[in-house]
Amino acid sequence: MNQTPLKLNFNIQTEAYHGPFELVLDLIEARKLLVNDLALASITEDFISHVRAQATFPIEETTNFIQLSATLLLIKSKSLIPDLILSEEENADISDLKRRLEAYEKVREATRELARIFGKSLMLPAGIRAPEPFFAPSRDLSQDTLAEALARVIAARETVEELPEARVKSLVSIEEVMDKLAKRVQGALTLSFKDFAGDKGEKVEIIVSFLALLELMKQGTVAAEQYHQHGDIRISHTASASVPRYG
Amino acid sequence: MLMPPAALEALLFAAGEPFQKKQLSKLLDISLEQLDTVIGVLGRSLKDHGLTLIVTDTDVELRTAPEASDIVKKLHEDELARDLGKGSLETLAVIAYQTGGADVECSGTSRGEIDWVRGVNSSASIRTLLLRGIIEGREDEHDKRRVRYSLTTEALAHLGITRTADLPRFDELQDSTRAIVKEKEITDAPTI
Amino acid sequence: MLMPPAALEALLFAAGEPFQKKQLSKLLDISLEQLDTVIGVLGRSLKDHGLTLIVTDTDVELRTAPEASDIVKKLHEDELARDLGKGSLETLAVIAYQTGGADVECSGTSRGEIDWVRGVNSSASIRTLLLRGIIEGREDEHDKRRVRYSLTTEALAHLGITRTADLPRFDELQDSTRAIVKEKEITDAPTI
Repeated sequence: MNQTPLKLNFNIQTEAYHGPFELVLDLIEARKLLVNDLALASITEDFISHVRAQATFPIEETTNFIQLSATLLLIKSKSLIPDLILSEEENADISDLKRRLEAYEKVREATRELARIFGKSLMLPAGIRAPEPFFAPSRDLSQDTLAEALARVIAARETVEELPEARVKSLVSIEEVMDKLAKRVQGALTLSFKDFAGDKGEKVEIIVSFLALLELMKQGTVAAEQYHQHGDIRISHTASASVPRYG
Repeated sequence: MLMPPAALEALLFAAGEPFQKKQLSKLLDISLEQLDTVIGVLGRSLKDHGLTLIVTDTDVELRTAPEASDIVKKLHEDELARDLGKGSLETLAVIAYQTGGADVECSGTSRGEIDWVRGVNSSASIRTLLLRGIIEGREDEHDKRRVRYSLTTEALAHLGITRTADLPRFDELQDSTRAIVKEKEITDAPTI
Repeated sequence: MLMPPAALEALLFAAGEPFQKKQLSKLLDISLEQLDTVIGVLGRSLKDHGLTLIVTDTDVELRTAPEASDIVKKLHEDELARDLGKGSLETLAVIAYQTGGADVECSGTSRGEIDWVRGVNSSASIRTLLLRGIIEGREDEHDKRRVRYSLTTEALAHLGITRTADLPRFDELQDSTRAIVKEKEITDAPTI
């Protein structure tokens, strides 16, 4: 992903830009999966590594990515520990995310359709005949209406440019999100530990390595591996018993 | 005397830009329903001609037919359509596939709805589309502070189609998107 | 494929002014004799339509049909009697304040600058202002393809001023406008 920091808000999207939903869908499609809890859980690590590798997101976009990471981590945790009780708000976040991803899938298809036809068959308007100039002013044309009109335009621009600021408040670091989740998962794990006896022992192992993974990512070691966007998953829950390579 | 479809054709040609249906019905002294019929008749009579009608919810415009694209491009080579960036195209798709249809209570798409489905801030893309005259914003009827965006005749002219219903896979891609957005309005969930 | 009469119609429509037959035969890749046949076919197909062909020895032009003259006249009267409205006033204001003042270095405002300041496409408004003789366009000295617009002397007289610098809050509003235009120069880069 080729992401350069840009000075101004309205320049964020370069051609190579990938939004958070796009990244999720790309990762899911690369695994030939459908959008569901399982698929979302399986791409969580990759998604987070990706976000961590991007040190230069514009601040507002970072918020979007981190919030999405948090929701993915919730889904992942829930898939590992079914006993983990999610709050109403967390459940709402998860179902909202799934609905949005479904909608976004359609938008992506619609975009491909439009890209296919946009600009291909131009339909031109009637040519402008050189006007025979004769002066026809109007009642609403005066010095004051002109000054008002321009002041209105300038004021409208200012409100547009102020808007994005309000959203940045919710900014948290991905480390905080992971910390919080690690504590929740550990808590749930202790509570329901007896459920994991016997044949479920394998699952405990998975969860433990998931926690280790969270820890590693926090320290930045995994992110240092620099994943290729469509590349192999080096850490998935089937392989997670082995510690990821780094160094 | 000139028949209404011919009068409509003359007016649209003389105006040389999108014409509001409301204003047309006044000038031609017919109701909006009658106007729709007249638009239909003129549209059909333009079959095999080099011109075509582009019709949106609010406007009608006479333009060269999509089949004439190659030949008229020779006239205006310098001002040919620049491609849209990915973000703008995606934003256009959200607006295009949610607009139109007979049963929409509120026509157009708000910025919040676009952001919701794209997962990113769309103000830059909306700005580009506005600057290029591909979308236009109108005040929401229910909430004056909110602006709803819809396609202009210019957008359809770039897509080579005469109405939004002719968008590729319109029913399939539109219905589902709309159903999802409706749901969203009910729950009105927070961002991401 | 488009039949030659339809292609001819599209070309004449998009040109908006008399078209040389010589040039047309080249564009359509047919002989002058063939062109005359094609013109005949198109002329007959326009019967009962609102448009008609005007043919001289050297030129062809697409025009509104003579039977439509009453309704087209009504349209123009309507257009001229109407208030300018929000969009055209804003466009005019940008031109008035951005142009002129102490440093005469900047003569006129380009369409791109108006679009940028307003955040929407201003072609329709510029067209209205031109048709009403309120602004006039002049070729940019540095870039021949670009047109710069300024107020006509009639418009200044109507406003009761001799130069735009006499407009209310001129310095303040000009500074803000020019600052916005500067922003454009900085960000005038890739399509979004």
